Amino acid sequence: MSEPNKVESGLVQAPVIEPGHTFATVTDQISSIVLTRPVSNGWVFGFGLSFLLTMGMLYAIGYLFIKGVGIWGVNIPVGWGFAIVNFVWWIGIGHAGTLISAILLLLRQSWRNSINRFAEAMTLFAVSCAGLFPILHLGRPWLAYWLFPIPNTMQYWPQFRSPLVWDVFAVSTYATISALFWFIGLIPDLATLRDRTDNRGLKIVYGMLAMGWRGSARHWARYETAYLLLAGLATPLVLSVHTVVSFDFAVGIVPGWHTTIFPPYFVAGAIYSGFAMVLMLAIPIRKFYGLEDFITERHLENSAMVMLATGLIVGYGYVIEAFMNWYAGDPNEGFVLWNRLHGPYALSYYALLFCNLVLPQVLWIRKFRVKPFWLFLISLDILVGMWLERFVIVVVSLHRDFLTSSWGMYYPTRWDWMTYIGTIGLFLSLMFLFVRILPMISIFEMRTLLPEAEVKSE
Amino acid sequence: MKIEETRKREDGCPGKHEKLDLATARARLEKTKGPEFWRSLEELAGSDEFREMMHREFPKGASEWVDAVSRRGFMKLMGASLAMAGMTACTKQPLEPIVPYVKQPEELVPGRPMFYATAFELAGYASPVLVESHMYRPTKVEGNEQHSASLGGTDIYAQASILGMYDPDRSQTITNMGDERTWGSFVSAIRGPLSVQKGLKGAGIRLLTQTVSSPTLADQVKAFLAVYPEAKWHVYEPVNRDNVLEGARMAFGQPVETRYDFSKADIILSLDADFLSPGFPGSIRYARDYAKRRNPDSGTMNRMYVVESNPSATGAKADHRLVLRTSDIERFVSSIAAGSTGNNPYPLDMEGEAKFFKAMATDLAGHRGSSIVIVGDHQPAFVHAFAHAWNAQLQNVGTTVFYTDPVDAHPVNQAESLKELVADMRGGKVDVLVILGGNPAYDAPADFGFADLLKSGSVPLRIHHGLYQDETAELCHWHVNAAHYLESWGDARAYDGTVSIVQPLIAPLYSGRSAIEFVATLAGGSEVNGHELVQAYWKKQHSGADFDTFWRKSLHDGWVEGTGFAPKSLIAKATAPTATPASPPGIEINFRHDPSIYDGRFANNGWLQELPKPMSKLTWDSALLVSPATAKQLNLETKDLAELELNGKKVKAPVWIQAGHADNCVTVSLGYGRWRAGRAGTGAGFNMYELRYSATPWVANGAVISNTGAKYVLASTQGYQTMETQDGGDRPLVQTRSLEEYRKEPNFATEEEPPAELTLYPGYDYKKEPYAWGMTIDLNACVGCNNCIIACQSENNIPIVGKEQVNRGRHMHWLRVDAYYQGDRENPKAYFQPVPCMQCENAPCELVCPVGATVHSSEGLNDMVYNRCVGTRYCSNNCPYKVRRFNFLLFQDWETPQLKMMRNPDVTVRSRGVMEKCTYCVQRINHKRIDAEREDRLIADGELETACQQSCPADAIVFGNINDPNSRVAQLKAGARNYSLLADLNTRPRTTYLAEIRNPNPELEA
Amino acid sequence: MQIFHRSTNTISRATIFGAVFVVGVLLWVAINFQRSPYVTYAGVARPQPAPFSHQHHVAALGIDCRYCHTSVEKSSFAGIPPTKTCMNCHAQIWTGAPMLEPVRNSFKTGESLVWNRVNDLPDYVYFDHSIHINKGVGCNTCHGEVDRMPLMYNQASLQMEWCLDCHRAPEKNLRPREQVFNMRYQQPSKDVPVKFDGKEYVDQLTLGQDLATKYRLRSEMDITSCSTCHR
Amino acid sequence: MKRDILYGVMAEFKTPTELVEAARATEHAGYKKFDAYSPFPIEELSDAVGFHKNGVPLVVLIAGIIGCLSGYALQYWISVIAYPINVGGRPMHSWPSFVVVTFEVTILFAGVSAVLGMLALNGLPMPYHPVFNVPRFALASKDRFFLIIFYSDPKFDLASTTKFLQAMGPRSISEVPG
Repeated sequence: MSEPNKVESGLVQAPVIEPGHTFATVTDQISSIVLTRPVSNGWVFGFGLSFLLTMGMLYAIGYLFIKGVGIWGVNIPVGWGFAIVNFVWWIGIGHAGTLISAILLLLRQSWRNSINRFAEAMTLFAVSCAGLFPILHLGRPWLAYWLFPIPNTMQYWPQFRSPLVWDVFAVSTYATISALFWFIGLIPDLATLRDRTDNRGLKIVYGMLAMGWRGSARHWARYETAYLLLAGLATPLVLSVHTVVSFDFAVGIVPGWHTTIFPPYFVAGAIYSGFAMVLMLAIPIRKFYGLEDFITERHLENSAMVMLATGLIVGYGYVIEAFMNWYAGDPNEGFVLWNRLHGPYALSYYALLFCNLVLPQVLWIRKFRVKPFWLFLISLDILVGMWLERFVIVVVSLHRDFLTSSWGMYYPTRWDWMTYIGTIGLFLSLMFLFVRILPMISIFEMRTLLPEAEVKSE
Repeated sequence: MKIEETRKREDGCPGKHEKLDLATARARLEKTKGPEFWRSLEELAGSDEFREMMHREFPKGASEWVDAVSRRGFMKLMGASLAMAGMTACTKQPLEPIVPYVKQPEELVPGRPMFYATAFELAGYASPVLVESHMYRPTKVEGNEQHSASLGGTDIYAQASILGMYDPDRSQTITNMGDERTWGSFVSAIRGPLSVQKGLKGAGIRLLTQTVSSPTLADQVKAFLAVYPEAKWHVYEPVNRDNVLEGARMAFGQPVETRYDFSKADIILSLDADFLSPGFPGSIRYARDYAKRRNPDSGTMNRMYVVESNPSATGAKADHRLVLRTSDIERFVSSIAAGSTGNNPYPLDMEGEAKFFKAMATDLAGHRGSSIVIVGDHQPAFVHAFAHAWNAQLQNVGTTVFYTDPVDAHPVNQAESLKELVADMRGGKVDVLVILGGNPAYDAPADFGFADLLKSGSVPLRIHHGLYQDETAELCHWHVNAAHYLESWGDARAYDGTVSIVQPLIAPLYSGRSAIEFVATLAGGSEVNGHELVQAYWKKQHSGADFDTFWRKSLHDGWVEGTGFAPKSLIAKATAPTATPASPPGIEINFRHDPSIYDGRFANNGWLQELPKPMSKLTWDSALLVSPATAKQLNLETKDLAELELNGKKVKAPVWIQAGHADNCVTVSLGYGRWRAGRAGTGAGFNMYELRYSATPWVANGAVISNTGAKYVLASTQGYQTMETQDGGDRPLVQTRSLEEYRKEPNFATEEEPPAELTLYPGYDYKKEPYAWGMTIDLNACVGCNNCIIACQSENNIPIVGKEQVNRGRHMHWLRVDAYYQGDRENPKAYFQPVPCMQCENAPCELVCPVGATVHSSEGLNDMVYNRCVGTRYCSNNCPYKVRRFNFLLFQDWETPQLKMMRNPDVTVRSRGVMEKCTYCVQRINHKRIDAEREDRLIADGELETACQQSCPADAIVFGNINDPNSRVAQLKAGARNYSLLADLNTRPRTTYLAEIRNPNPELEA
Repeated sequence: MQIFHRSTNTISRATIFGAVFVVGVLLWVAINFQRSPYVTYAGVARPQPAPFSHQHHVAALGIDCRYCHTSVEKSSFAGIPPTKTCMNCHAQIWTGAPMLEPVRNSFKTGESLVWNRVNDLPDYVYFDHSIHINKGVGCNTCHGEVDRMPLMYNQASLQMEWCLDCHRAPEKNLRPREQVFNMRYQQPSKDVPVKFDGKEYVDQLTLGQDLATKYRLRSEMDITSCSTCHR
Repeated sequence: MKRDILYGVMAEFKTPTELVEAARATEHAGYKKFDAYSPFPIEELSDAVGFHKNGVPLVVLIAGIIGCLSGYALQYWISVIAYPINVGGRPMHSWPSFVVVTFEVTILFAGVSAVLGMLALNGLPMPYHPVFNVPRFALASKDRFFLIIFYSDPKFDLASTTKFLQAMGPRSISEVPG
């Protein structure tokens, strides 16, 4: 295992784990959060609030099913509104989890060990939020299963040239793989919890989930291989998922959609917003659960750097997009840019440029990279910006396309908002539950970071 | 089968309703045979559950049209959960009853429609039509190809009359002071008063009708007047032709009908005459003739000058359009009249008017005998009289202009006529007032205070006969519900005098009485039957043994041979100008009948309410049309709520800035702001009759307009009305050139068509099949009359969605007519472009549908499979033409039985959550193909017509088999003007356009 | 310490395989349920006002289909006989039969008989009898041996896959036009060949193909296009 | 089933280093059937306990290939064979459009097989296992390292094996009942 406490690349960095920890302390401190720590009022309040929002969402969905998508702001020409914007936004957020757990694993970035667990959890929850929207936005949601190749008495099948079908496969695969990845990562820790708790009931539950894991050397060997392979598979997968999502637009002929830059710039954007979300979760969590020892400045700073980097890629995407609008020499393409800059939705475009391009540049300054408070705000700003980016792509492109006669406007209704905010509630509720019932930091991987984990060969 | 016929739906899943719905309604209908067949419906109509059913879930306002959703939506949801259980779209179907006749009529072949000729009458003028009938339910109005006044064309009013008949808000009973009564009780009730009048020779009886052209009805009235010699017959229509009449009197000293032949006209001068738009007598035929002569390839393309104040469809087609206030038009004409006589008291402003006049006059002079000067009904008598003289001087009379007897059977000055009546009512001379159709309480001139007179009770017995329990019915003691023309026997004259027999396609749904029956009853006939009355009259006209053949032929053809008026040779007297030399200051108000709902009589017709007005594309509303300059000067913005004041009367109206409108004047449309119209009409728009005085029926000066500061929602179906984008871009959506340019460079339009080999994939070979369907739309011919929209709506069971939904951009028209303005906003060029589905061969919509709900048929149709659609709306996003329509909510009315009877059984009724679009009337294709195949032949060219094509008065739409090089459509596509919309996208549309060619006068091109 | 008993090892593995198995079974059930007579009514006689026996009228009395289903050759709808048609005979015979009471009653009162539709397609499917008849598709190809049905039921599932089965290979079912109404028609075979314009056929496929060309059948692409049945 | 007799003898160590050395020694001593338990993966340990052939990669490879083929086959069959239909003028077999789904299915198969394969090869789930009979073994998931020599080893002899383990100075030694 790499030497985490070494001084890397000349400049002094905080360690990934504060000194003075042993196998025992690490194990106890993390598992105690789940096993012994009493439920705090803060938790109850936070969970209650987000649960309330979730209920709001369910209400909105119920009304949607009874009345139809007409309760939303969508129309002709703007056939896609909040639903798709939110879908892309959530999927994007999900990406950071996989990136941290898979890609950083392959890159042997051991600092990931303390954040990958809840990052992966975040991925799962984000994906489930995202997964709702494509179904809800259907005119006849109860027929969503027609998008899967299920044998049927009509002998009729999905149409595989449609990016939406690609989406179905990409997203469901992504969800499955992430879930598995997350689960096998949990097995050894479940075993730990099984052995730590004194509550018989819990012992059985954790015991079942641990599947009788006993840490045999052979098991560990296969385990590591499988874990590594999974990471190797998840890496192209995660890249493909947002690429496919970008195809939803890039394959269309709508000016503002039909762009080759989309795949890379969507993926970068996804990681961008994903890390923002990671930080927005990590910062409060490490504070409330006193995990500063495990989630150190080092993690904050590294995440900030990733955001800075991806942010610049996204910026490049904007530039190229604008350039192509001009360079294409096509009046419709050209008008897209004009419309973004001067059209009725110009404000959203300027706002997104500020949120995604201008403000995050402060991350060049170290202070903003390590000070949780600032980082939290910047992350928030980025999340808003990335949401706006999708809004601009989906709505602003659609509302004025080829025939001037069919131009229109899009105004979200209260149902749009209820559903969107509702999913945020759902996401948080799941997060709250997660930190209470599962170790939010991978205990066994933390152990490997300890000096005493070294096998000294004489 | 009846079920299939009446309840086609895309989705078998949601619960079928237990309560009395059309299934059972029909069941009860089919019980009885031929003649009695309809009695059962009357009985049914009487039954409480039927009433309950018809009044169930009627939304209050049109905007809530969709709001009857919840319960059904919920059932659908239930259906959904069931559907999930299974693997297919549909769960177990419930048992479906099937109800045969007891005795089946011979001529009926179940499952095949039948066509009957009849005529739709508006303001006295008949449009001859064929009506399609499924199992004795009229479902679609089509033009009568044989009839010279139609040639297959119809107008929006005729098309929409189907909905008018099935309108559930129609008056369904006879009422006395609001209580339901039987016909018998009515007859006995009026017997008393009438017998009293007998003594007085009927001195106290006044009959108020609308314009009557029906010989039989006129005869009935005469008969009635014979019984009551002292009784008086008054005629009034708010949109009347008094000016035309007076003009004729001025010129010829007698009432004369003027008829034009545009097929022979090279130069047309329209003085405020919107003769291409529905509502203008003969417009259907005129549009056809005009379009024929408009063909740039014919070598004899016509040229049209239009002088008008408010942009009309005719103005849009003009090669040169002079914008003048209505009153200034009179001045302009006066000046022409005086022109010859030395010093002209009516100076023309040299810039526009004089230049225009000079060019136009020389042009006219150069085409003696092949030109037309036509004047609009709004112009004062003098202008008409002068036009007569001018036409005579141009030797047009007898070649392009003809004078005949008036179509109006009782040609009187209607304003005067009503004035007399009002005077008599005031004077208490009227004991019995019979209002036969019409709605004077709503639309009589404001200064007559007609409604108040009715209220005042100065008339002891007031009887109203009409289709609706409207504003007038409310103020009458008796209301007798009239039968719709599709329910009754009658006759009417077309603009050329030809009589059509009106025959019923269905027995009166609510046992209404036709006007003829009603008058006959008044005249003392007992239990009279329209059929006999009409026949009796025509027996008089055509005595002889062969009457039956004559009668059958008349019914079959749709007109009575030899009833057309022969042209008269008349000499127009010269007349002196009457106008004031200087154009009056102050702001003028133009009163015009509404392009969609006419004078208000169609206010409750949802199709017409939701039909975009030709120029502004507004729906469900009347707007105050203002020119950009005047708007600035009055600081008005579009959608401001303005207040008009005229002679102290104030009315509110929303502003719509109309490019090309004359300055210092505004245009308002009549017919809105009704308070007893029905679910669709009540409360829509603002009532402009309140400002309309008998002295100034069409144009009133001295209006004061102020901005209330409030805003008002106006629902327009068109996003943006020019082809220039704000970034300076110019999109050549409507390809257009002048005739000279076209001659120089004929292929200008087709340049940007990309070569076929440009595509990465090998194209699909459509030559394999015998047919490949295609369509051309001739932009030169299209006069923007909107007829195709309604025809499509009627043929394809297209729902209406209400103002609020239109405003959200959710209107459902499969076919829309875009109107584009180009150039100077003060007097822009305007173009119409009908846009149905382009049926692209490389359809972008198909590619992105995840469930394959929209895919290509082997004959190149872009099939839309409703029952497969899950509603991602991706196809619509990816459709560059935005012709796809989505059922965002449950727009279809599943409940109202009448509306179910109206539907076309051959077209699936779409439900919530599915996409829909133009199908090229695939149901018609399939029928014709099957018929042809049964006879072992191919479909002949022209045998198969889409709904829009069939009734297009201008013959602008041509549909057919492009695999057959000799087909008309193939020929047109081979022509130079043919081009595809957005060709550069390489969507390879099957629907292509013929570029618009203008024929401007070189002298004025500068 | 030991939490679980020895047996749990076996149990846990059993459950894993059990789960897979159960899911499989459920899918199988779902798929077959959709095709079961419970859903399709195939082979299930509907309740009818009078127990009309096609067997008796067609096989025993030899009445032609078209006597009652008059419009089958010229219309999409085959037509269902008005009460009058029944009474043509039953005014003379079985005049007293109690089972005919509803019929007589309907004729007396003018109240229609309300039958239950047997071959019932969803409302978004447009089927045309006339064209099938004209292309040589026999009645019993779809409706089954009606002449052996004492009570009427639909033989076919009437599901899309069933329609497609024939639309994709019509030759499997075509027969000479004059045989369309022959309830006892047998597809050609060695011992029972079928004559069609002069030629003798001993197997269906050759016959079918010849008929397809003779009757100008539309291409498979053509008749499997969506708008052939859905509008 | 040797339910009544021993399962093996287990020694507890405090550090990974001790465990690895112990394991190496054990193998050196000629023991075949023994195993080591640690609270986290120790690279050196696996070959110290003589574990060399790891089946997981092969499983994943095979599953991946199957996924790839079946993914493409599915699409080809549906769009070319099962219901060929003209979509937007594209050919029935528009292979570029089929790439994405093929890729996703490949990943899905491979990923799932990686997890299931790992569990299967490890013989999991196995909630009951003799080693759990040793109370201190609970620490194996915390901070202690265990070495066990199985009764089934031919060289196994309670007395000598115990002595052998003793020699390596473990925290404790316990007999694991079967």
